[in-house]
Amino acid sequence: MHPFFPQTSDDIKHMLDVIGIESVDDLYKDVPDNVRLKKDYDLPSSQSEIEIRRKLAEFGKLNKQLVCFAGAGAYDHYTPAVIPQIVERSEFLTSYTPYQAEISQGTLHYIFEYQTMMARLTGMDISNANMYDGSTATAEAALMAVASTKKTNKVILSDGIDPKVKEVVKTYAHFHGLELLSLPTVNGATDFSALDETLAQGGVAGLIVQQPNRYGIVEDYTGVADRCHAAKALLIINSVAADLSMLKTPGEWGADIAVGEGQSLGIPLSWGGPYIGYMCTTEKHMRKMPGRIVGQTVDQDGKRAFVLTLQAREQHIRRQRATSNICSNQGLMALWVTIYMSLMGPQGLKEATQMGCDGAHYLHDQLIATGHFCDAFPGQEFLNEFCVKYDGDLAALQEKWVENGFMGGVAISDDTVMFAVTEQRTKEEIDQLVALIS
Amino acid sequence: MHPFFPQTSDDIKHMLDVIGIESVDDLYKDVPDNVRLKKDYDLPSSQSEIEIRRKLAEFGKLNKQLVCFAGAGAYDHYTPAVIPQIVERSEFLTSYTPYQAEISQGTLHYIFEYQTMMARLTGMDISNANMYDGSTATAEAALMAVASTKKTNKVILSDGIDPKVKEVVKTYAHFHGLELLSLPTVNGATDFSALDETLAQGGVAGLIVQQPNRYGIVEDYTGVADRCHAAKALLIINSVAADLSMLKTPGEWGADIAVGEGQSLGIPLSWGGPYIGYMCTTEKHMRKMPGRIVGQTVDQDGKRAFVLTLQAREQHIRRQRATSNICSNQGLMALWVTIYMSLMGPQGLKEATQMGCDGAHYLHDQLIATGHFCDAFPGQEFLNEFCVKYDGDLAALQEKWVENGFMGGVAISDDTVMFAVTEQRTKEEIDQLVALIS
Amino acid sequence: LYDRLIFELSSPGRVGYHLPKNQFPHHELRKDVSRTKAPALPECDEMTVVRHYTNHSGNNFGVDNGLYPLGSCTMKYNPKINEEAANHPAFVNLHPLQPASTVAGAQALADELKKMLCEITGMGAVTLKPCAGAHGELTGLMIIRGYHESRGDFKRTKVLVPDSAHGTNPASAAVCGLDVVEVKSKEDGTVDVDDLATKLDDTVAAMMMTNPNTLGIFEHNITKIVEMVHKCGGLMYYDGANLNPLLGVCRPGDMGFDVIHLNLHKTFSTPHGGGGPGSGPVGCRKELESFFPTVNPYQGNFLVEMRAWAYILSLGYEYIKKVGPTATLNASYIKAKLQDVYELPIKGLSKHEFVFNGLTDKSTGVTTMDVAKRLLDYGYHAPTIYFPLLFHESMMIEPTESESLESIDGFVAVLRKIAEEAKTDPELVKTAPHNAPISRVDDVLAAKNPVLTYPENP
Amino acid sequence: LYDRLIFELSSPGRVGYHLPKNQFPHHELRKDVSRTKAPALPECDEMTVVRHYTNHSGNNFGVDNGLYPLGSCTMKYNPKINEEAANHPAFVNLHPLQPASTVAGAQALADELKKMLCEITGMGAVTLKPCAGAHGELTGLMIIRGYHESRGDFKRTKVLVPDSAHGTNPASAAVCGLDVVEVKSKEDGTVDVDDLATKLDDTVAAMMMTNPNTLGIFEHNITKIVEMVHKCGGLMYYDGANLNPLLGVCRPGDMGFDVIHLNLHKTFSTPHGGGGPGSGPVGCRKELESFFPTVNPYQGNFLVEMRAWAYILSLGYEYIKKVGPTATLNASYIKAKLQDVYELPIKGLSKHEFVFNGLTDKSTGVTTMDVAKRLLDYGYHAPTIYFPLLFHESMMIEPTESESLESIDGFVAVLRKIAEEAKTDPELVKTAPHNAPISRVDDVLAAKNPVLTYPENP
Repeated sequence: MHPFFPQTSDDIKHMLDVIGIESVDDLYKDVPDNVRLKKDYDLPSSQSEIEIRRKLAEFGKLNKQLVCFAGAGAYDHYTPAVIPQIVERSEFLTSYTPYQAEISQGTLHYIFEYQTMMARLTGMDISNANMYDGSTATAEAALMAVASTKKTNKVILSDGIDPKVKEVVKTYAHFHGLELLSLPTVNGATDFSALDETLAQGGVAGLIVQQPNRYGIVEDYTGVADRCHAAKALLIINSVAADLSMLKTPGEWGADIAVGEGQSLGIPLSWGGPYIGYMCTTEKHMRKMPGRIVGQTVDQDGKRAFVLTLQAREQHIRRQRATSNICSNQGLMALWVTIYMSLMGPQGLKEATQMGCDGAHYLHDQLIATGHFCDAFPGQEFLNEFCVKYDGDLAALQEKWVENGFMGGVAISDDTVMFAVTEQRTKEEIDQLVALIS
Repeated sequence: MHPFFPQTSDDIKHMLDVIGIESVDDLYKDVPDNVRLKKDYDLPSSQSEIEIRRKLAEFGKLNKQLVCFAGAGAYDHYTPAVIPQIVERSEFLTSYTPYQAEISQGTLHYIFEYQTMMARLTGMDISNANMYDGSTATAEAALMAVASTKKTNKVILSDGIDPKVKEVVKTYAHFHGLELLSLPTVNGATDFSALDETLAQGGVAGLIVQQPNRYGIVEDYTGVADRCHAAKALLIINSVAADLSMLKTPGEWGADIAVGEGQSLGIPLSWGGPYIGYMCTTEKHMRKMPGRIVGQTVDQDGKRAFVLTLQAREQHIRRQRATSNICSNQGLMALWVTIYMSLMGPQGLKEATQMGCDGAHYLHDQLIATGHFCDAFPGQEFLNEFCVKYDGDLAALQEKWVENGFMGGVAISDDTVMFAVTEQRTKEEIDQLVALIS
Repeated sequence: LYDRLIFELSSPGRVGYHLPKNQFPHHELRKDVSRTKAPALPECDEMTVVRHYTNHSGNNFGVDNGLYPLGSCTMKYNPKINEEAANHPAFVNLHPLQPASTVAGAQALADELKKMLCEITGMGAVTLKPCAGAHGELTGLMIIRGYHESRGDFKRTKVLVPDSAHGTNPASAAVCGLDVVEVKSKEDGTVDVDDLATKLDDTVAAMMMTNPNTLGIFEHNITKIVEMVHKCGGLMYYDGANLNPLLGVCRPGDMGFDVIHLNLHKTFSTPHGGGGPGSGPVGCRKELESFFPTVNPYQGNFLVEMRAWAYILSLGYEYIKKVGPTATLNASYIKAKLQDVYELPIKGLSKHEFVFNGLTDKSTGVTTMDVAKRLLDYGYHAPTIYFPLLFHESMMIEPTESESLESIDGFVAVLRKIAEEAKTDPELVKTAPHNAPISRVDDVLAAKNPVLTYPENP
Repeated sequence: LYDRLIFELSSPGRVGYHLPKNQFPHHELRKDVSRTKAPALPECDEMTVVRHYTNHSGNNFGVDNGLYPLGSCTMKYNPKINEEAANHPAFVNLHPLQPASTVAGAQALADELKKMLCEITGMGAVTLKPCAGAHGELTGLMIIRGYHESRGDFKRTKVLVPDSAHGTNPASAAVCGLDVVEVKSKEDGTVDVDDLATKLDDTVAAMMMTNPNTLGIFEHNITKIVEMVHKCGGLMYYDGANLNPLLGVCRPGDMGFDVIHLNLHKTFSTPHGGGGPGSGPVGCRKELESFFPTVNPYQGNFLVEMRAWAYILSLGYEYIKKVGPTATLNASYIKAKLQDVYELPIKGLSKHEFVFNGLTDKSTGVTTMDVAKRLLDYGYHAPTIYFPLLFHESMMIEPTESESLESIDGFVAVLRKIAEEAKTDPELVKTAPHNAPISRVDDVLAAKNPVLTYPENP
């Protein structure tokens, strides 16, 4: 017997009797012999919890825990102790997508809160329930822009977009039949001088920019929305969620769609996942938005209640005419970031971001002070992430840092490295990192 | 502001207005100046979660994780993954003693289950809701024996009892005015030949023995209960709870009170606590039992319900005439072991104990085979713990083991060491331990 | 106090966070790129937040609360050792761009999982990148299109999908830029091979199937179908949503499928989390591996993958093979126990799930929706309802292998009781639920007058 | 299915465990020392166990669910960082007998906690061994007796205890072999110094007090009382149950107390766990340290101590001093808001808790018990009731500093509503609760016909 299988031989006997068959195998009589599995799976034998723990410990020892100065889309922010202890409550953890609203108000309630918080954080009107991650959210935004605008199949991508995100957008675009255009960067920041010309080609559904961009640079989008709108194209801004506690919002820049990665809202690094993508937009584009959306309504007694809504957009109703194929998303991670924002509030969110910003500028200055580093993009404003050039063997230096327990940034070329600093990093750690430079 | 204090200055102002005072300090006007604290506490400054985690990590690094071959009352048994995840549910974790039965059925329900399981495990009629640990449970049993028998103030302790337990019993006995007598051991096991003579002194409330005893020896209590009862004394048997899955039970031996440490039922070692003491007895002695007891009853609708009962024994009713002063006990640890027993069942509990028993005998034989160890108590039966004598420098060997990541038993004298083996130990670990002997 | 939104518990100046002192000189961000007004997020003390979400969890129902017979969703037990694995401190703090030498353990675990999934599906390669089933479907179709394109064959833009298919199948095809052509089902619920034949030509990129299909019926013509599609140059796509009943019985690879996605949050016991995070690994024949597209920058939902890894190890080869037969036994038992009072539109063998077309006695006016809502009153989740679209009153029931006989008997008894209530007190059923946290919600109002956020100044 | 006992869910042959294969030769235990029959423990699959306890947790109410104004119990917020600390993997697997060099971190943490507790109480030494408050009381009294005995003074067997004292005080004294002598309270609720004077002689071992006392009133004569007791050679014992309101205001040591116990599960925010594990450290003047008795073989409830350590660090010196005043403010506010409808037997200042003597309007026949049970219907825990024994209808209310103004206002509103209901619909209140998992229990039946275990053959 195994703890996951309650059926005893007596139980099975009884069930077979009721069904009126001799053996469980009779239930598979319709499976042709030629497709049947006639061997044992070539898999490990059944392991007890003691053995699984032992194996996890073994694998775990092969990982090295590093003090993290890397970002590039994933940040080592702090997770309040409250979050995992609530998120792991099995009423949240083991429930399905909230189709049965009457016994899913727990989930629906927090998604509605999440939508509200994300709309407020991005300065947009509305939010969906979440997307897989920042990269697919950006790809879906490109598709949404095309679906929302008439006779278009082109989308402009700034070269300031993280290449990892761009790669995913390219994948979606290719198979969906989208043409991607680009805008170059100058001194690391998007150069909009060719924007009007590019838009003038016609058939452009939207422009996608990233803020802060792939080099950590905070870009200036003054006038960009108007120029897009004049050409009937949408402006899509991809941002690191937590950074919006300080940055001018997509809403303030006049964006039509705000997307990005939500991992920075307290989600552990987790070797890349699960994270959460967000997507917010204006009322105008509400019905073109992909993904789940929760809306407020009432129950039969007139009591406020929440429910999945605008389902006419979705796959289980519209099938191939749906706005997207997304159904299960990163549900529980929405709870994660909702609790994070509830705890941090406007003040905490800003304080944490400012601390990372201040730490990054300190690190930057210390690196420059060594005489071995110089700015990769002089004069550009940055928040908590920046690029510098090294005058020595960068790979060797990074290797040395690893040996000493540090992840010293992400190399973006042979001589250029991007550092990120969060509120988790101390002055002492920064000084140690810098002291290892020779 | 601090996350544990919701009161804003506006809130405080409002509350002061309602109370009709000027400042919070006015609420302490009745505290004489000469007893008031006039300085800041000499304590660390307020630490954030990030800093507390850092400190825990620092302290944590000063601990060494050892493969555990030690027992002597605390055993490295396996904890099923289910247990902490249920026990940490805050409805269980953050509730008080179940005085308000109507909103405490969760707690009352599992204590009733616990009582039933412990009664069945020990072979006794009834159990209380739990005690602090095995040592205080034993001390309370001594007090209970005196209270249950007429004109007595003596209790006999076998020398087979763990000295750590004996020390606590002595403490209680001393202040409660009990006289402790003793029974010697021969070849490590209690020698009952002087029992009748000792009982014949008169005024003896009970005899306490330990099974397996302080050396791991499984003792034979044939006839002991009858001899005690003939002298109107009670027989009290202290056992390691998990071992009762294989051992003849206190009930079968004819004991009046069964007590012991319940840590072996899946509770982590935790550097000594929290653990759980158990106490079971016969119907006859029900009303002399210390501690909380849960009983079955009905609610107003006739529905089965559970409630704290027989409270006439307890301190909040009887004050100085209570059977004990115990009130808060190890509540949540009762849930811990209840889930443990629910998962393990009779089969799993026995399988785990047998595995430790088999592992211990294997280790024993390997040690003897080195030629450097010999039996401390030749010919004695043991379960998962045993004593051997070493022909070299035991302290040096144990130190070597520690350096290599092993806790190689507990030294009980300069040359004698006691090893325990649980289902968590592998053959490979035992072989490594033995290979380090030179 | 406990049915409010977190915004309604907010009070200016309260904080729920605690950060270390800022040790660095202040950097003032340039005004023209700074937000002008702080986001109106809640301001709450820590306990208020804890109570709020703790109490709201009580308005939810999970597998840990009771039987969850959602057809095609495979709501099996989510083992607690999986959670322990996913919370292991040696894995949760790894940055996705850490040097390979520092994440060798995580990589080894992922590789082990891939290998195990290959063996279970009979595929030659697996990618763990997709974050959900639909994401996996899309990835799988991209592989197929990539393959065709690599051969210079750009005319294959058609995807064949049975009319009983999950809604994500056509939707994923559309996102992938493919045209969906529906294939009819026969009366026995299986694919109409004759209809299929009429739709096969050199524009077919692939056919998507799940087998057993959403009616729980094994497509006994599978070998023939595969042959037909392959013959016309199309590839076969297996929707892994219904893989559970095949564990121990047959492998999609052995049936001739070329590409498959799995739902780790169905077949492999990872929790659904109220709608994710799931994980939708995609497997394919070895020769298609080079067409894996980039649909995620990293390894996918790694912590979900850790859970599935723990699950497969827990079962091992000895018990994985019991999953399918036991799930099918449980479902078949329920069907046998209820087919007198609920209408069984398609007789014969079915697997892990089956479909009733509502109550047999239609005279009471009690609908499948009513039955579903009434089930909630008795502490059971509802089945999947109004899907598949083949019947008007579909109730798709999938108990999984995790449920005990007593649990199933309880569910059967309640469904019989509801059938009885439908006759004796239909209003009671039509106005259900009565014991749930709220009564029946007004879906129409929500869609007609969308309120999607809480107003800043309510 | 969900209101059963686990024994009623058991079925022979089911298992909820999974152990590694036994790698060792079999040792057959001698028959004559082996049990003859396996214990009749439940046989359940894992999910059945998980569901059982998950669903039963829903029948409980904790601080995380709502306001818990149990007087003298200090049900404050239990911070989640405490739980994280207590689950830290570097601490949970240490054997209590590991060599000191291998547990230096655990020892350092325990030492740090002791030092902090000394500072907070004004004591010279602390032991962490006692597992609960009553255990601490007993330990403290043992120190006192040990001290007297060390001086050869064996006649001191009397303990003075105010009539308002917690029941554990006399009970602990009795276990310690001491005789309890009650000291009367004056009308203002404080110790009657004149009565005390008549009971002081050279047989007094100690006087036990909590200050503020159980009425929440600060014993303003404390300096005099201490002097009187000390003068006759007795020691002063401080019951730490009511320490919370003094944090930041005064220290027991500074008031002249010689021995004190603390309840980490009250003042220091560790969770009560439905009745433990708590922790009852005992502090004393440095010169009494040598009398610490052995009441626990190890360090006490170490994981509970870790939680208290995390709590004290979270607050630091800056916030610990706000605990007392804020708790007192909250309590005083409730008192002010309700004293028109609930009878306040003792006016004047009170601290963290205060006592009502039931409803002011006694004509309705609604008792304190009824009010308490009706509170449960509204999502609040009841206060401590029928204690202290000084009044017939005692309701002892302690909100703690953790509750927000809104939370407290909600509680006040409900207590006012109940007072109103007592007039308009007394039956409603007398038969409460109506919305709890069960209706009012029959205590008498339980005691009259004790059923303490589930029968093996029901």
